[in-house]
Amino acid sequence: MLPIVFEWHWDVGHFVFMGLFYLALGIIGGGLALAFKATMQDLCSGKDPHEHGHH
Amino acid sequence: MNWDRRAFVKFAVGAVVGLHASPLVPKLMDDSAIWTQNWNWVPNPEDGALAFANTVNPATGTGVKVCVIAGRLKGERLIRVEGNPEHPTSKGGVVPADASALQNLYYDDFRVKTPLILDQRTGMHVEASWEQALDLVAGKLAELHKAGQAHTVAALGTEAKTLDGELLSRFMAAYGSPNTSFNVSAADTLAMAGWAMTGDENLGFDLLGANYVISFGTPLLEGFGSPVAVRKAFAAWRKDFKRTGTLVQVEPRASVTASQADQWLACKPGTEGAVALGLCQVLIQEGLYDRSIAGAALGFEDGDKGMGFKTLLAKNYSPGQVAQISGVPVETLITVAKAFAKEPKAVAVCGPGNGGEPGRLLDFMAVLALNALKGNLGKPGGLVARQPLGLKPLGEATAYRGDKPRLDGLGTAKRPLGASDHLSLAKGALAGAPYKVNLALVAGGNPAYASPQAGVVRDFLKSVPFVVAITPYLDESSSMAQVVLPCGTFLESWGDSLTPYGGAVSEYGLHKPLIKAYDMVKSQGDVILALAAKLGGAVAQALPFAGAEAALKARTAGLGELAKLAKKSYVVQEKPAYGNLSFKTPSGKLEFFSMNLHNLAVKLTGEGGMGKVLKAMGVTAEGSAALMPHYEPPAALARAGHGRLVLAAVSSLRTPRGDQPITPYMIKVLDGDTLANNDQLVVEMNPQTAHDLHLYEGDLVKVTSTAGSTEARVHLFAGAAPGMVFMPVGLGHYASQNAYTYRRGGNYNQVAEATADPLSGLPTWGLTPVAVSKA
Amino acid sequence: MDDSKFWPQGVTRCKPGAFIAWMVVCLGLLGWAGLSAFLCIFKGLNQTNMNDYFAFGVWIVVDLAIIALGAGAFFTGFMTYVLRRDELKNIINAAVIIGFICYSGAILMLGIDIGQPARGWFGFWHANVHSMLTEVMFCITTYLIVLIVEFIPLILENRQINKVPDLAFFAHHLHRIMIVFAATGTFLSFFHQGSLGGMFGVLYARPFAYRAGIVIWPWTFFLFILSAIASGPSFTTLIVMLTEKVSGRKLTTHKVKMLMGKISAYLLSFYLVLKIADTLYWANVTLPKMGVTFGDLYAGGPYGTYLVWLELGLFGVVPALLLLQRRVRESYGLMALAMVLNCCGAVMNRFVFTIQPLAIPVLPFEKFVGYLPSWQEWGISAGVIAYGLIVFSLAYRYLPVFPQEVELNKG
Amino acid sequence: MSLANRYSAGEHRFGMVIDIDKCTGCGGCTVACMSENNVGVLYDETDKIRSITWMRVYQVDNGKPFPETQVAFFPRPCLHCEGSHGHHTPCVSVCPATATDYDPQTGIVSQIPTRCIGCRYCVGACPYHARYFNWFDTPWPAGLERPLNPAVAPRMRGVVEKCTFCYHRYQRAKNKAFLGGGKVEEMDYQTACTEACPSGAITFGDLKNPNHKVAQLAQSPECFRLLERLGTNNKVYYRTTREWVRRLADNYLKDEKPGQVAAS
Amino acid sequence: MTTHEQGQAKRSGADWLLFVVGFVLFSALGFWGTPALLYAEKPQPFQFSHKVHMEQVSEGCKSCHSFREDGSFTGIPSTDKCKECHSDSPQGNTPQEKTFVEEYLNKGKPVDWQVYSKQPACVFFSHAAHAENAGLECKKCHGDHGDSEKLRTYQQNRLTGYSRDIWGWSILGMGDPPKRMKMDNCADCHRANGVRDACFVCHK
Repeated sequence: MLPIVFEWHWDVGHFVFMGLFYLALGIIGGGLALAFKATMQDLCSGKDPHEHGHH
Repeated sequence: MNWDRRAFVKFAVGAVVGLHASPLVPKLMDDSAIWTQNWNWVPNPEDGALAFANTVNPATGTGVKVCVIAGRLKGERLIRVEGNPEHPTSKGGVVPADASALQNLYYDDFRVKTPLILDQRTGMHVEASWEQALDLVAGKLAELHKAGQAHTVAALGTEAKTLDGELLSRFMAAYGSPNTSFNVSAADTLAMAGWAMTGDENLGFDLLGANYVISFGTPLLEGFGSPVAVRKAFAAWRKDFKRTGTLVQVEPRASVTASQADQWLACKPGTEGAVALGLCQVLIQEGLYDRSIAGAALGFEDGDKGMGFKTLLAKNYSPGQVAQISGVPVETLITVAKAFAKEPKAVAVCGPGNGGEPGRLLDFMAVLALNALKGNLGKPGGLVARQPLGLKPLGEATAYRGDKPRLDGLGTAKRPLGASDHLSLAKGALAGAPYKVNLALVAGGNPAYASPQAGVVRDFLKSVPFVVAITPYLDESSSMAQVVLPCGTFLESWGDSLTPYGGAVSEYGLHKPLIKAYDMVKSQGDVILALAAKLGGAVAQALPFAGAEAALKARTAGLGELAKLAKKSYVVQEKPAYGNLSFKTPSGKLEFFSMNLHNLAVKLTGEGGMGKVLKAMGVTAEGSAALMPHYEPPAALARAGHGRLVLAAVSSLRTPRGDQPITPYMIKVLDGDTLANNDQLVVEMNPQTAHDLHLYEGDLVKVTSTAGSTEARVHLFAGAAPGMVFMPVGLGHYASQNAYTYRRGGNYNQVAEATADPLSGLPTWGLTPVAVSKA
Repeated sequence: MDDSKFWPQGVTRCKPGAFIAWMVVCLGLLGWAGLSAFLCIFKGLNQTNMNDYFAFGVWIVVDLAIIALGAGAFFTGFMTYVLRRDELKNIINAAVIIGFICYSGAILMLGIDIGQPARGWFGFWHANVHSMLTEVMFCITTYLIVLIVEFIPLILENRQINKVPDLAFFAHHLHRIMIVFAATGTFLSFFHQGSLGGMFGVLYARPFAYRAGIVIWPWTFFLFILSAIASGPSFTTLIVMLTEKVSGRKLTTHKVKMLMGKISAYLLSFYLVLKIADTLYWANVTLPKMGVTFGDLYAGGPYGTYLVWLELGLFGVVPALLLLQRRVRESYGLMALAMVLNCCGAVMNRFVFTIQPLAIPVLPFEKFVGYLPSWQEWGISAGVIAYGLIVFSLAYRYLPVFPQEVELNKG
Repeated sequence: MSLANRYSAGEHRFGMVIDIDKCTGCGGCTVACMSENNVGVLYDETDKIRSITWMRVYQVDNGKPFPETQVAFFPRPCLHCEGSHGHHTPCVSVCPATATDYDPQTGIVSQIPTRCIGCRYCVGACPYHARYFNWFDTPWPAGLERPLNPAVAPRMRGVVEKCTFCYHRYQRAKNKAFLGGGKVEEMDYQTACTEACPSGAITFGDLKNPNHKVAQLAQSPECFRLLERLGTNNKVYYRTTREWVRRLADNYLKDEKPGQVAAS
Repeated sequence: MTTHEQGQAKRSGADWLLFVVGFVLFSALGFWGTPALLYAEKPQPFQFSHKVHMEQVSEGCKSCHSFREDGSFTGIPSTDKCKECHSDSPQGNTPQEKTFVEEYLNKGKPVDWQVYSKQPACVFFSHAAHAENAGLECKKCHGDHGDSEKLRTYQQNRLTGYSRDIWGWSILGMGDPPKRMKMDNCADCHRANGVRDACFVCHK
């Protein structure tokens, strides 16, 4: 899974497979971080959590 | 900042995230995975220095190398049995009984590790010291001897001519009992046939030298002689993808031998002898027989004893008649006979039956006659006589000197010929005529399970007040013993083995203790000798050896130094002793009409009563034919029919022969057509026969004979002769402490009925009329 | 005991007593599964009736089936967030929950199905990227994370939880970027649905399963995706319908359901055309090269040709034709029937690909052996269903799953 | 295609030739293999579909009525497929955890039970049933653990195992060669089954080494492989002169004849 | 916006500090506790100085840790091997030697050493391939164990039974032999030296 693991090879298979995997993880992680950051900003700015109305 | 619920939740979340940021989780994940790789209930064998030791497996005759590993902490242990490529006849390679021998050696629950004495109150065996156990047995023997009841002691050994057998025979004779019996084998029959016709009791078949072999009803590839050695000959006929040898198999089932043979003559059960005679007749009528020896043999032409063999054949065994008897087509008989005659190195082979039975003497004589007519006596690739190896006797000959008759009737008019066997002994003892047995000494084997009609022997042992078993295993026989004395397997004790059945060269195998698996276990010879020493007197005098090793040393004095011999583990003659046979017959030549048999009958009854004696011996033929090779329909067949089928055995190297316990690995390699799900025995039937009985694949049936019965699942096999039912041997242990083999299938020996073979008087149990009904 | 303050705003739910009784029933099933799981983990997989001939059993069938049926989540998400079909927002929450249940259930089940659960992570750490199963493992795990992320805002919208400002903000912001997750989920799902098909299509030494394909993907790769997205929306709609029937409340407009039905109809039709073409190619080109005929593989017994007619006919062409018709979709009952048939088709397809390739011997001298699952195997399977029922029941009771519910049940 | 060209580049391609016409089905190879490789015995071994026998001997018959019936035996170790492009065996390509691989140097398909997670995908992928799952913990009742071979690690339940062509023997032979400075010769590395077979039906060696007997025998037109048409490209050759036996080694359409169809 | 709500919102931001405190505290606990709880210390039967022995022998490590003729490696020498030099009375005057001679040598009992570098059953390690064929020094993997004056504490993983040397002394699992002897370490060296890396090279 990681380049430090025995099974890792620097070949196309790993590049594509793991590349896409880490891309997906990155997107999920990034999205979560973004939402987290925005939450913190909103909290500090003292907005009303319910003013966005219903989704 | 208040320490309220929300604050705590944040702290807790921080703690959880923090813990996960430490190595704890990945470390525990890794370690739990490693834990599953090293479960402490999965053994981890210790490494060490490897070494190999030679020995010979007496059960199979295979020369083997045993791999010994010496671990630093746990010491030496045996880890593998391999074939010994240097052994002159087996030349490397093993059969399942060899390769799994360590399972019998090392299975604690199955082994007798200390002397055991039966506690009468609890009915359980209790561990005892050697001193206690030997004192008890010797005391009992001394008591009986003192009371003049020495002859009421019976001993049941395994093989008469081995060291253990000789020691046992000497012990019994010196002690004063005529009742020593051993396992019967085809070697006894072959010796009788040789004695009757050529005067040689040590005939062998030069399979390795032959390139055309006809095997008459014997499982050449499934348990004949030394199975590994036989395979070496077979492999030579198929060397490097070329067929340089031809094998013809005569038997009623598409066995492995029949299938691997170049030609299979599917005959009716028990008619193999007739086929041999039919081939003899073709050789003669086509003029293809040897004239110098066979043509000049006693009883070939008509003479003063009556009709000669030639006339007998012409009269009774023309191809047409034989085809009628055996079901083998006339043309087949003729082509096979011609091919047999044409090949320079051709041999006809007879041997044990599929159930391990000793074969029928008249069939053996027919096969000998065929070889004689072929003219291969003493020739390469023919029938040869082995030269003795020169083993020294253990002392002056000792024979029973008392006046009590043997319980098995051996040597009387009822059974003039023949070797001893457990069944006859048991029958005699059970009949109580002329006396009962007070003490039985079971030495080395497991007759309660393995002897023919094992139920009778079991009943006999049950009836004996005091049974002593010398055995490595907690099996059917030792479970019935008052005293069990532990002896070692061939891997942990001194002992020897002789030429396997049918061998063309004389062999001697020697086994020595390779490991001390259990502290108190001794060689079987040691036990007998220790008993002899305890008894003292004549017995001790007859057996003046410190132990089995010393006895072996005396026995092999002519073969060289024991230590060297033991290291090599075998003595095998380089090549068969070619040249004509000895012809130590009364006439000094080959005899189709056996003068030896004639003289014996005359001695017992006088010329006039001969017919009566022969009748009593089960020979129905009249006149000179009675003492010549001829065909007698097996008695069992007469009682078959009328809804009864004929039971025969299936032999296989995946099941053991004789006394040898089946090993866990052997049980494992049995296919579903031998042992079905839930450990049920499987019997084979021809689909048509099954159909006639309204039986289908997998049906549970009961196979019943007059001797006993067993349950089995039906397996339809087109290769089984119609009207027959085929049952595997070597299964169905019912009283063993071996969790792998206990109650696996049923025991063929409990169902098969033993009848006296015409002329030889030996029990034979190859064919049994049985009723097969849905269970 | 009153839990009404946890209910979503403006709706009513059944009495706590009835709900508890229902939960007890589900927990009973879960208990059966728990016992089975305990036995399988501590005594080993000898507790199942699987064997060396049936290396995969009912568990894998259930796994594959629920993952296929759970495909409603990703495809509805894709339609809602990426293609902006706003009317589907009324059913997307249910789809996400069902997806979550199916995927988490499947992963739990796989954890028991493997012989060494403690080493399960080797599949990730020491991954063999050439194995379709590796792709499946990576994708379903990652997609489960996506589903959790999609499920979280819904949980945070619970009336009580939503009062916490941190969580309310968080839920809101997650919602805002849901398109990112939905797109990621679509990508991941696409691949693992395909890889599940690929798992069998690549078995080139198993004529029954093997399919030709392009580059590294056998045709089953694409067929599995299609059959999953064809049946997923149907399954989601069916669950909504079932919830409506059980609760006696209207949860979405029929229009939404009809749209789901239409999606299923077109996808199923497309799938069937390709599937039939694939089957014909396989039977007439692929198999003869291996020395096998179609007839050999459906030689009778439990695996006769009737399976083909069932899968492609009754559970394929019939629901496709039904769903394609507006009149059928307009009828609540008929649409439900067609959707049931459609889902059966997907389950059947997964069964046929999992069990039958193993059941048909390849060596001419091999014997045919039978397989029936043990009670432990049924236990785990039932447990996954019970788990789903519990999660969905709880979600329905306490979370605002159906935006239209308040509106539709006024008065 | 010539023998050596069937396989990818790499120093050795160890393989076997098994002469079915010599095999008498005695089971010596199976038992020797089990004893060499620490394959245990379950208390119920009649359940053959859960029984582990790396070297399994299949009995087949010609299906003809009495008295034309014949039986024959197919001893079946792991056939060590190579598949296409050098390593695409049915099993190696599917293992998610890299618990099995194709050794490019020897052509041996490994199986590492301690790495195996027990998903059994490889068991399903192998058409020869050469792969076995440990459904049970093997019992080693008191004493029976003593003959275990330290050169082979005993397995735990829940993992897959299979024949390794006695790779540990190759390792041992190499050790000896390292110390003695020699090479591993043909007879230095022989599998336990090959040595055990009393009729010499099995020949083992390097198919790429023209001096090895196995390479010479495998060229024979009487040799064929099991399910060759599937393209498993394995390294165990069988040999028979009997048409009906050969026909059982692969699937054929009605009008096809063995030896006349190419691998797909 | 009410003051109440405002206060709540502000406070929320502030008490994330508690999160940080929890994080730091517990990750520290994890770093300390993982090895402390997981590893048990096991005593060696008695002390042993490699250094003293190395001074007495002529062929270095091989004097006692030798190869057998078949190329296999003896590993820990047997008591018989010790007997080649030791007689039945101690040669030196250390209590350890006395223990050894009396308890082990004279009784013919093998010494149950805890072996630092003991690999699990699934590992095939060929000393011949490394020390003979590749000509590696013992030190390469065993470090200066051969020069040590006493045996260091042996730590055993409670869960796996492995020596601590396998996972390595760094709890993060980092480092090279002799500080760490996991598969990656073998593989790193193999790859660096172009040695093939099929499973069966090192597994059995």
